Amino acid sequence: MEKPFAITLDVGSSLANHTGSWRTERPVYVDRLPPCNHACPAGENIQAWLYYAESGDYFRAWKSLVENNPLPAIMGRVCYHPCETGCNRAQLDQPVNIHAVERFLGDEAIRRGWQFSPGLPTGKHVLVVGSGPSGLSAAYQLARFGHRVTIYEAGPTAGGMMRFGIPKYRLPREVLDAEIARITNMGVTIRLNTRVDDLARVMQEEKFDAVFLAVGAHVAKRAYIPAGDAARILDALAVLRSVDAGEAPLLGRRVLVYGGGNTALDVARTAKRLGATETLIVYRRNREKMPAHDSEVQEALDEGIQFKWLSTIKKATDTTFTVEKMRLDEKGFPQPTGEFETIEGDSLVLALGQDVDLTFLERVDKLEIVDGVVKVNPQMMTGHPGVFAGGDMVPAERTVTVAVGHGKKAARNIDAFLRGDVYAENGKHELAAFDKLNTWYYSDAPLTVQPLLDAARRESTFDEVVKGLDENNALFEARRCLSCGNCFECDNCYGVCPDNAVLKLGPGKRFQFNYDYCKGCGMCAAECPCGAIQMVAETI
Amino acid sequence: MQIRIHGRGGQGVVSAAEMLSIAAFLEGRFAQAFPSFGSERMGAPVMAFCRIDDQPIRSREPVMHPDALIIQDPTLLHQNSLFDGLDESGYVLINSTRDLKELGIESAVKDLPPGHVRTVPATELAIRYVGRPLPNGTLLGGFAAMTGVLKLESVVAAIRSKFPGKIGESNVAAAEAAYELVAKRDTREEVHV
Amino acid sequence: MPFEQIKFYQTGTFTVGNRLLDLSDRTVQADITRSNALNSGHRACRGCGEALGARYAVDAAMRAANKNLIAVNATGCLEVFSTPYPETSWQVAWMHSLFGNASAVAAGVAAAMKAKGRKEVRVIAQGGDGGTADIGMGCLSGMFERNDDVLYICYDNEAYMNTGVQRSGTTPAAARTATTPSVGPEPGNTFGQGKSLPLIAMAHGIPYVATASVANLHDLEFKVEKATAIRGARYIHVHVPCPLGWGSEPQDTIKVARAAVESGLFPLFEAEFGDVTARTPIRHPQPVENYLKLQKRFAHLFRPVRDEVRLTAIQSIADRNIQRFGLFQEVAQ
Amino acid sequence: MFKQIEGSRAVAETVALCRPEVICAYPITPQTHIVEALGEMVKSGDLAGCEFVNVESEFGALSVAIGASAAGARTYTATASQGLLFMAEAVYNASGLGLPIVMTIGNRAIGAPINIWNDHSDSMSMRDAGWIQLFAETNQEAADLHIQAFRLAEELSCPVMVCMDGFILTHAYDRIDLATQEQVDGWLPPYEPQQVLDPANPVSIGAMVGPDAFSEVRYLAHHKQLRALERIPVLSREFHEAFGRDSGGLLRSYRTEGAETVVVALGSVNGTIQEAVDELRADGVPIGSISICSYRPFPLEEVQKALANAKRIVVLEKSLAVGLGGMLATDVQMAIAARPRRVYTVIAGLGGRAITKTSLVELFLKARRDALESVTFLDLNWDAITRELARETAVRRSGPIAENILKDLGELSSKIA
Repeated sequence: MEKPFAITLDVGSSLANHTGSWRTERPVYVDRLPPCNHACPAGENIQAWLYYAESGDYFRAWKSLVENNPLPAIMGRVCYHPCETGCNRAQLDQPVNIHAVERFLGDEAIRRGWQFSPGLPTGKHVLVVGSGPSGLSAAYQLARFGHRVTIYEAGPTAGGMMRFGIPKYRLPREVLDAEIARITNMGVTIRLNTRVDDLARVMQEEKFDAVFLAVGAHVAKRAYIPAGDAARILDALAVLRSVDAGEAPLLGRRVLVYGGGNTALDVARTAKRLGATETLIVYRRNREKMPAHDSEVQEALDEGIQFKWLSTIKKATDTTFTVEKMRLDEKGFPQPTGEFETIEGDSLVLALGQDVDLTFLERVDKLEIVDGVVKVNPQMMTGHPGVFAGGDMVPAERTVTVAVGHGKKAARNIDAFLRGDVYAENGKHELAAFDKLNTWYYSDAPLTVQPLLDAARRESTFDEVVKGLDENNALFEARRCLSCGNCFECDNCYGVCPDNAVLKLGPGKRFQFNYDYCKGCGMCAAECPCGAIQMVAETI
Repeated sequence: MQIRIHGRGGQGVVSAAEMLSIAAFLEGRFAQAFPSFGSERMGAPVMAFCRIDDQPIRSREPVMHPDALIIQDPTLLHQNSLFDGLDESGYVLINSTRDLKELGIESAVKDLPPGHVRTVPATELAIRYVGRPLPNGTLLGGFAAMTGVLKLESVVAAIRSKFPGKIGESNVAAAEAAYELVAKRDTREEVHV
Repeated sequence: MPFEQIKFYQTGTFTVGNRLLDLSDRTVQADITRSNALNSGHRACRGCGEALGARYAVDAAMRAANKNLIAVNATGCLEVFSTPYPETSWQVAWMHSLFGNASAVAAGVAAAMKAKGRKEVRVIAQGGDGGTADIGMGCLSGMFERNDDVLYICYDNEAYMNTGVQRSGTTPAAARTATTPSVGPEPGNTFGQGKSLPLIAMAHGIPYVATASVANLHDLEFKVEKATAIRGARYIHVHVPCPLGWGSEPQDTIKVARAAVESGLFPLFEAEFGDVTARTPIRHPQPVENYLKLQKRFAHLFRPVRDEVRLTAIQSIADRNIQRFGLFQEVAQ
Repeated sequence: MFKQIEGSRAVAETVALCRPEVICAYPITPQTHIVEALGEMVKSGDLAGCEFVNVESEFGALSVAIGASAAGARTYTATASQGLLFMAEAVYNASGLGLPIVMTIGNRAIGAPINIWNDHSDSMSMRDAGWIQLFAETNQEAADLHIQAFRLAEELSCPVMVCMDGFILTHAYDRIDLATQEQVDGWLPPYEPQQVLDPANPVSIGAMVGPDAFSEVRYLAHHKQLRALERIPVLSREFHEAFGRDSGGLLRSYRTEGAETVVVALGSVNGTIQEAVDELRADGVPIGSISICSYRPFPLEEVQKALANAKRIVVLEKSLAVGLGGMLATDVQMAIAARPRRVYTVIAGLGGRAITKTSLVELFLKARRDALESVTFLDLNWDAITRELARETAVRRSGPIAENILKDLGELSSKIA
């Protein structure tokens, strides 16, 4: 039709009018650092693997997870999950049950037999001393770089503290074995019963290009307690180790445990399972000051473990123990009160922490020892070039998660060292704090609590106490993730732009701003649920 | 003296023209201010005009041959027709933190006399003094300094009469700051350097 | 709840799109091939709620009508910013006649389509609150009463924005406009004035009446698509904040609309043949102050001193809506 | 075939033959009978494929018509007087958008004082609205003009008003030769819109046009009317060939050969004028008359030709340009501007006052003696006026003029009695 002049117009002709010039601020897509990732000592990219998990793509989720941690099934069980403490969702209802999803992925991987593949061989050979979490983590990462890795393990089995320190009911051995096997399957050699007593010599004779030390801390701290000959006083690690070896140490009916760390709880709960009728944890400070994690204290209480707070053990006979009451001074330190009482008991287990056995390092020059641990630089390298260290033997919190993080970090630095280079950490993004989110778009979805093994069965057996999530729950949990600071392609920006200035690039490709038309109103940023858009001022 | 002000809806282009005319009136001269009427929106390009003379002004045509251009928004610089009809000895005042080279308009203004083309970071100043990105009042200070057609006092008085109270005072402060900036001949802003 | 709660999906359940849902379950706005009925380059202000609401509504109608859509527009912002010669932003067959006659013109289009037996073509009329509630009231009522086959969509920004923010019949109590300035003993719009278009529409006993907001896209789309499928006269009243006229920040347009809904000041409901048949419950209740504080047009309620009396009065308006429409009831699963 | 029927009925049946697709109706005397008849035909099914919309106002009526026409339907409505004024905004809009709507005006006065009887004030008020305005002299022509109006409107994409005098024509029973469906179908092709609202081929109709293009749009509207000046005579000729009747055209001259005095008028009054002309011609008075059918566009050239030999011109108008005199007279003066002659404006028949042959003969003789005022009011009751004026000068609050005059007339008649 020949249209009447001016009054009748062809559709869409305003595309010629580039209203982008009206803008004083421009939106840009950003990736902010989710608090979970920020809080993870192993440096896991949690939000990333939850993203895959929530779409049911468990393999990619697992792949993404093991980028940073080769032991998800273990970690999902024993990690004290600082990620969940940091989780923004806690401010809506409860944090995402991250460790449970991690455990689900780990178990799924074991069930389906998913494996790791090593990198192209570099010809370099690295010695790892100790097959605990940090040793295994380092070995795995080094193998992915293509380096040949040999682990020297002093003990008869691999796993270090994960095996000797953590009871079965928290970490079933088949899970531990499966995840270690997956690492050896990629070509990592573990030489058991091989104690390194002179590192200098080993390095020289066996021509390793680099070394990672991760021997852990196995020497039990002692406390001087005057005791009669008949008094049974054992140390916690010994008890746990013998239980793991299938022996049943004689603890008697009434067991006292001395200490307030996780080991104290582990051994107390183990004693219960070995048949003790009364298990009493004696600790010199109160519950708030106790280093053990609250979840475990709670589980212990549920199992009928008793606690004696603000008490120190002064004297032991074969059936009695003298305890002094303490009080906390204003600094929170326990001070003696001079009041004493006597408790009946058949045995006392000391769980006062562990020291590192450093004798094998004596002849390594330039390697510094400070307060019983090995000093390392930010690259995890000791004073001796090419010798790195991590885990419980360096200054840090002593958890499996921290150890795995050390292993990864050390491996990256060892790899750089082997290339005559220094590993450069890529800068961290700005933190995706809660105030960056627009949470209206998330529906309320409270946490699904993992089913607990009923107390009755716990007391008598070493069955795993905390059960895993089934697939549905795991999916549900994964989908509770707010995807803080990272676009999850919800289409909000694409939808709410009054000027259609957002281009949708298709699944997995996210979006792009069309600055020809964007007037810079900022609605996309305001309505982005996860805070993945930032407004930046235009220069005038 | 004919002035054409270019800006965007919401930047106070029209009030700028009005304030110029008030300033001229306060100096006992004849002035006329009017907008280019339209149903334009916040952010859309708009124009306003001001005539200053010593006799009564009769013409009602839009300013076709300005003696001065005030560009409130540098994003308008590259729309063709912006410099249309500008007198070869005319003035151009641009609201920008950048210089002419960065703005890429050197060639467009190369024939104008030295010192007749200046940039002043009016939006920046406005945000600092007024707390809002409204460059109009601020620019008038710069205009007074650049052209000398109006005294700063009259511009200041005009701003006060248009915006009594706090906003007025903060605008005055911004205008005076702009005046200073332009008055001390920052060579960076010179045309022929 | 007028739109089905998406089951077993948390991450961004209420967002525009949802990568884990079937395309058919996502909103039109999530569709990479959406019609963009109102395309880029229009001259609406930054953060214009009406531009947003119009694209939401017309895109949804386009999907429901399988693109067989004709739109008639009343004079007003929407018309002026979308079709200044030589450019139009519309991707649909669109017509503008006058300020007060959009409903009648649409009725004419519908009559023509009926005469030509083109049943597949759906007709919508759209306008602002002025063109609908005030000057267009006569034609609108006629269109309703004749039950013409037209869906009328009113984008309510509560004043005459195109002419510079003057009071309309839907301007809320206490709101400052150019003709109800915030001066004198009773600043802003007088209490006890104004009208409810949805209730007036319902009084005609037409097949479908609904209220919607740019704050709840799923709800708005559901209603437009449902309405498009019905024959006869239908009316949808969409709440669209105007940053310029309300003195709100451009990026807050949806936030403001949401506060209106969740405070109860703008109830979301549906009515069929004159009776309320459904309401959209408030998910996260807010006090009216959250809404009022975002807008300079209500600033005089807080400065120089808090106007407790009128703040209470406004809160009670919201409470009455909540009670009247049962906006706190649980989401029916 | 011939029928003795009411003018409104004749128009209704003819409109029906034009196969309209949408008809909007709102009652106002004196056009009501037309839409009533059409409504009945649609309801009964005699007029198929047509939507009959009972609207809520004249503003609504033309608005519905605008929508229907823009959607490609042949559209018709009718109104009068206050109704036309109430739809004024839409009247301009329809022509501005170039929508070929055909609307009958049953010409009627405009209040206050309210008055339902005939004069031309209503259509005159819309003479510059961009519509084509055709004035019917007889009911036969009124009927025929509607057939031509649809064709003209649709050829040019321009709305057309067919103006017929209220009551005088609308309510008069006459002998009408009604066209047949075959004739109309053969002469009036189906509507092919120049622009249409079609989802398959979308456009935006009714854009806002600024200073940069508005004058051009307006000129094009004017140009459209100039094209109409060419098309109207052609269609009238073609209509004659097809229907065997003279109807329409720009204007018709009656016994103007050798006429020194020529009377110009619009609409039905021309019949009475021609009677007066015959009587005077019989007495050897050289007088003739011109009936203008196309008032908008105004046929300047043809009027100038038709008046070439006239010595004086009497323009008889059924409307008053208050404060000036005549509207038609002004246009006629423009037509003869090149060779000015004496033009007498006569305002007659306002609000339905009867125009009699006797008064006209008397008037024309006076004109021949050049004894007329340049603006003359036919058959004005000067007693009533002088008394009212006197009262106004005496008493400030003298009350409503109309009532006062009616009172006087009462006294007057009682005196007579």
